[in-house]
Amino acid sequence: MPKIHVRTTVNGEPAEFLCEPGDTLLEALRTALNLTGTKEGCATGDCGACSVLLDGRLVPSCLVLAAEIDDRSVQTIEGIAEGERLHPVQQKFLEHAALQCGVCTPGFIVAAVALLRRQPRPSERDVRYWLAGNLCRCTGYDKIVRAVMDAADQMIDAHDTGKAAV
Amino acid sequence: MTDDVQTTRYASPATIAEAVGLLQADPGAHVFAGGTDLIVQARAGRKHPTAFVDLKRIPELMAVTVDRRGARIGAAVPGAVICEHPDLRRVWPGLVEAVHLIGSAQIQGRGSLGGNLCNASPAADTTCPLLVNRARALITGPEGERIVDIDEFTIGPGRTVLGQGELLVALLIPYPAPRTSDAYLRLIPRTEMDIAVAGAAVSVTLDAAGTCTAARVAIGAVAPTARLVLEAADALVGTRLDPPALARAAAAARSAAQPIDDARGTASYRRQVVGVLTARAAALAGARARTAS
Amino acid sequence: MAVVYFPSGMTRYTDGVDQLHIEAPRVRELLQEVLARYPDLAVMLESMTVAVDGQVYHHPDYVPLTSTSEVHLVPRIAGGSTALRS
Amino acid sequence: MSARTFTAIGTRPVRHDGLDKVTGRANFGADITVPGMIFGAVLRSPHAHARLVSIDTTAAEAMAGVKAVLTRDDIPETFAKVVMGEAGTIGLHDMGDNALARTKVLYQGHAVAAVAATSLDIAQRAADRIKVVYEVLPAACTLDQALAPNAPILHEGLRTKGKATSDADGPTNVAMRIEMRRGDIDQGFGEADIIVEDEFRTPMVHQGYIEPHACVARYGEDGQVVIWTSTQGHFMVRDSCAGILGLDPAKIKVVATEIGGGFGGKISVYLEPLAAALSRKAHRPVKMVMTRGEVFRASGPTSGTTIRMKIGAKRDGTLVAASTTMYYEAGAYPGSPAGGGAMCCFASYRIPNFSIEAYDVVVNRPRVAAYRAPGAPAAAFATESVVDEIARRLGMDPLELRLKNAVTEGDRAPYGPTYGPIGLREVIETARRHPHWQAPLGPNQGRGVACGFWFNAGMASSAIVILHGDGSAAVVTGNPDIGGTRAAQALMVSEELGIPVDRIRPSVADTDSIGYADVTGGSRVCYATGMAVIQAAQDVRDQLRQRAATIWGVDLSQVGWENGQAVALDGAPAQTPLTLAELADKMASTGGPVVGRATVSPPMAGPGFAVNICDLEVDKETGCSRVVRYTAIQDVGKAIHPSFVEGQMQGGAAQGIGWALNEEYVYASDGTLQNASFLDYRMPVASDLPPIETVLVEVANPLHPYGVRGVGEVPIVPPLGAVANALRDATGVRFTELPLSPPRVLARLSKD
Repeated sequence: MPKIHVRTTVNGEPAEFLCEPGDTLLEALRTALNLTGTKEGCATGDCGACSVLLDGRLVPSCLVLAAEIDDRSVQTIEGIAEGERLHPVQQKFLEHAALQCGVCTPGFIVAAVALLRRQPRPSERDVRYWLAGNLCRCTGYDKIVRAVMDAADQMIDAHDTGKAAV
Repeated sequence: MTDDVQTTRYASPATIAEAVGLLQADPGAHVFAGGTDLIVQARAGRKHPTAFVDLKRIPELMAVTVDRRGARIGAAVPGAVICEHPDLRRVWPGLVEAVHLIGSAQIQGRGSLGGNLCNASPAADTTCPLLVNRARALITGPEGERIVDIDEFTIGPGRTVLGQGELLVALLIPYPAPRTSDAYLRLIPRTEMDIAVAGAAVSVTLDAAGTCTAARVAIGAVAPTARLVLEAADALVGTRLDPPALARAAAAARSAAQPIDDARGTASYRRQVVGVLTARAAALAGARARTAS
Repeated sequence: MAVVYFPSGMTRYTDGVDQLHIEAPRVRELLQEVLARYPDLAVMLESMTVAVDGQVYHHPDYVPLTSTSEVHLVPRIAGGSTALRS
Repeated sequence: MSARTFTAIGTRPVRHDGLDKVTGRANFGADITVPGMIFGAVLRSPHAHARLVSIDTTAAEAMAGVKAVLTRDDIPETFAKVVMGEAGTIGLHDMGDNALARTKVLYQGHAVAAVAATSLDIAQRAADRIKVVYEVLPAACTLDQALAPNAPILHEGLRTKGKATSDADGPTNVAMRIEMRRGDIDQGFGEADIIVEDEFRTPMVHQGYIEPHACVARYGEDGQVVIWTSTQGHFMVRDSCAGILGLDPAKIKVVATEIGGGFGGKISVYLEPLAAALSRKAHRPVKMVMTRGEVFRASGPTSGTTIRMKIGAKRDGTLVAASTTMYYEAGAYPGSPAGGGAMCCFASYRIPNFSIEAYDVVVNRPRVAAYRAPGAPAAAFATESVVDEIARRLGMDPLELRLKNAVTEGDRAPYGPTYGPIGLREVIETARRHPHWQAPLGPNQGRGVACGFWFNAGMASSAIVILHGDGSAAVVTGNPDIGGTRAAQALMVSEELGIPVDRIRPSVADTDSIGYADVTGGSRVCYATGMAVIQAAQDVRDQLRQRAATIWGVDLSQVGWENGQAVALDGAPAQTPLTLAELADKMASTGGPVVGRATVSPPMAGPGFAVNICDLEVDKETGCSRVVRYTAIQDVGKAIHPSFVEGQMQGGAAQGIGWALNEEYVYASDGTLQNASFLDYRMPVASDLPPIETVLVEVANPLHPYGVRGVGEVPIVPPLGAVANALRDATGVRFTELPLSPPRVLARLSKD
């Protein structure tokens, strides 16, 4: 069976690869495109470690077929920072020690960025329910929630004072 | 995952006709929208699709329209889109609640209302609200279109009325009468991410004085398919949804349930809890109906 | 003379004795003396380690003993696996 | 321990490995790729207990793309031994048999064969084509089944170590019996005004690390083996693989990748020996990654337990006698943490008369591995429930009763030695003063407290501190870092040498590049490895003092060191102090590069104690309970990096809450696991938990230069009891079986 030729955009740059019909986007990212920042924790959509943004919408890349992303755009953890400048969510995760082993961190950061784009002022409850699809076993979630709330505040301040909001 | 005799193909038809043609030509082909059930089952070897037919490029399956007559929700529309739709949220809060409960934010970015319905799990969260809102399924296939009431759509666990070559195009939900609203509640041990151990949806219509003039009650995860419970609805009609009426509706729901024991819960637990959920959903639907325009 | 305490599970192999004063420069010699007197203890000792004056040692062989040392025989923590003293 | 003031210790710098983790650049086990790499898959037993009659691999070997097939014939039986964390020296026979079954499969998921092929898909399909003939045997999947008369026997040759004289000899599933006694329990219970006794059951649960086991092994033509793996101890992996495969350890190098959580579950080897053996046969590097289902079925769980607990107390709350019989599931091979449970169950309280019997029982379930304070959570659940019931029946404040009986310095621990300085009393007193303890409760809410204890290990570690000419430094150890220990090590070097933390680069080296290190586990890395790091930094300091002596032409004894500078001590000719930067700059001319090194093998660290307060809200119509407030108070000795100490306390509390409320292995009667996925193995999600408040009490541990105690394992010990006691407070019903799942709670509530 000939492989499928996929032409897509990953983190703002054109990318193309060959894949089998049954390959998932997660497998394509990690092998064909060698972007190993997106992690596999379960391959059944239950842990969130493989979260990416597909045309801006938060999805589990283990439950997306690689063939589906032809001429669509994907944003992964590797595309969240802008050059040297970390996204406020990344910066706050570091400042709040909101990660220990770090294997769930990429999924959490992508999910948190998606949340703040659609809801700039989330309550703690909003954050906890939005992130319920991202499992973490090391932190007990406390510092992760604080980091996301702090990032939201910083982005609002930056927005209000006209600084370049992200 | 794929058997090396049949090699899998991927297709993403742009029209319904093209999709129906593909399905007719290849009985082993499986349609999908979000794939949150199909991809998991295929990787686990529980399904062996010869082709993945992606429906998301077909406009009719991705459209949501709401007008005086009601709502038409494309079968492939992701749950997240449904949950963000202002009219759907206002008119059918119970249905949106159910969609919003399915899995995580990530899953809702993919999983569709049509997919949830066609997967036909006994614990499907969307079947109950669709039942109480008198939804109907618009199906198309080799012999053209047909419309089926939701309570005839699911036949048993994992089985629907769809014949070979047929696919679900949209859900058609009639616009509710004034002072009508719905609610869906389910029991899960955690606050998120679980499959329903039991579920109940209720739709009620009130008169100006707040008396219930019409009601529909559906229970889920307590029988091979979600099912309407007429006795529970009757217990609500003519009352002000006061505690005794809710208790009678709960009792009717319990006796209509045929739950099983499994890894997620015991039969006796499901039977007891489906009554509690019915009473609470009825109260919530009533509260919403009082404020519904 | 250091004193070694035998936990109750071991006194069946020590004719009921639950403590013993032994002259020994280090834990290694103390245990050799204990095994000389009560050979049946060998199997039990496999999954035990030694505490000297309140300190539980993982590798006790060459821990020095003083005349007032208190030695306790202590089960290893992570399970009683069939460890053979290397 | 004078109350020393610190400059760097106690601050909260960003962890050095953080940037790679928040940008996705950090490499975990599954992220490693090597040129020419192929992929391995494992065929696992569908049966819980069966004899392996025959294995026919011809169909698999015939498939295009298959490069090697591995069965028991490829791995020699071994009786080698290896040092394995706190378990001390353990035999590898069982670990080897667990990695690939030899004569019998002992649990559903037990590895039977492995295949390496040019794609994972081909390897998986080839594995399915291996024909195995099983002679299915009756299985003993639960403690009750394994202990029943004429139960199916897992290991014919097994005899009970430490067997009571009255027990029968002969084939058994009881691998070991541990007994600990003190005083006279009959006399003790005779004096008691109140006796509470109950039987407690906890389920088999999994550590739940989000990263599945993963490794790459390359067996070179010259017999040199390199293994990249996600592990808590790559030196242990090196020795275990050498022992299991009959290789010379000198031929093996193991590189520790970033590790995506372990909690004890990555302190043994599962895939590494198979990948190395497959690589030898295929002459290609082989990558192997477990699926989530394999992680649940074939790795890690900790014991399910049955514990009978009986405690007697005087009317004034003084505990006078206690007796307990504890059964721990070992899984397929001997080695449950029954010993840990026995030593911990009464460790928090002065009880003059006690009797402890603990049994290590093999069952047809996955081989048990360490899970954070192995054995202690289940034991503390029983003790803290009974102690709480005594306080309730005496009408006493539960913290008051615990404080009255709390052990302190000079008391003899149940496992023998006397306690040095410990902080249990300070922790309980802090809990009493905490606003949470006085806060009002809402409707259907209850409050519970529980204490927790753990030993904290010492064991062997090595460290190197490299000083660069520009005055910056690197610190290198052999302990994989899960919870932020690299940042802590940088803080220690900064404290000793005055170098800013962000100019110190901490790293974890492979088995060729640093001295031996025992596993990361037993809450030991900050304590023992930290001790080596401090000594290595002091070695640098002393070398720099020598360099200053050389520059000043004086004797070393005349050169001191104060806040980052070499100073001339009085008696020596006056000199302007030489800063570290100046000395580093002159390194080449005063003797060459400066590298500090130190190795340690300290005894057990000072024990850690904690008290947790849990508020639980119960929906009495559905049996669902939610933790609405949680406070963890723990004696940490000295917090090096407080954020990561808090992280250990919050993470341990979350695991304990999950263990108490929803986590369990659900088995069908045929011994097959029903919930081997993150969907149905219900770990707490973000919306299940409130913020977890933490209070760090610092009672210095004299065994460590900064007073550090281990902090990683104590946090998981109190939550089971705290949640259960809160449920008792909210419902008036004492629940003695975990998890406190909605069906179990509602069934009991609707019965009364």
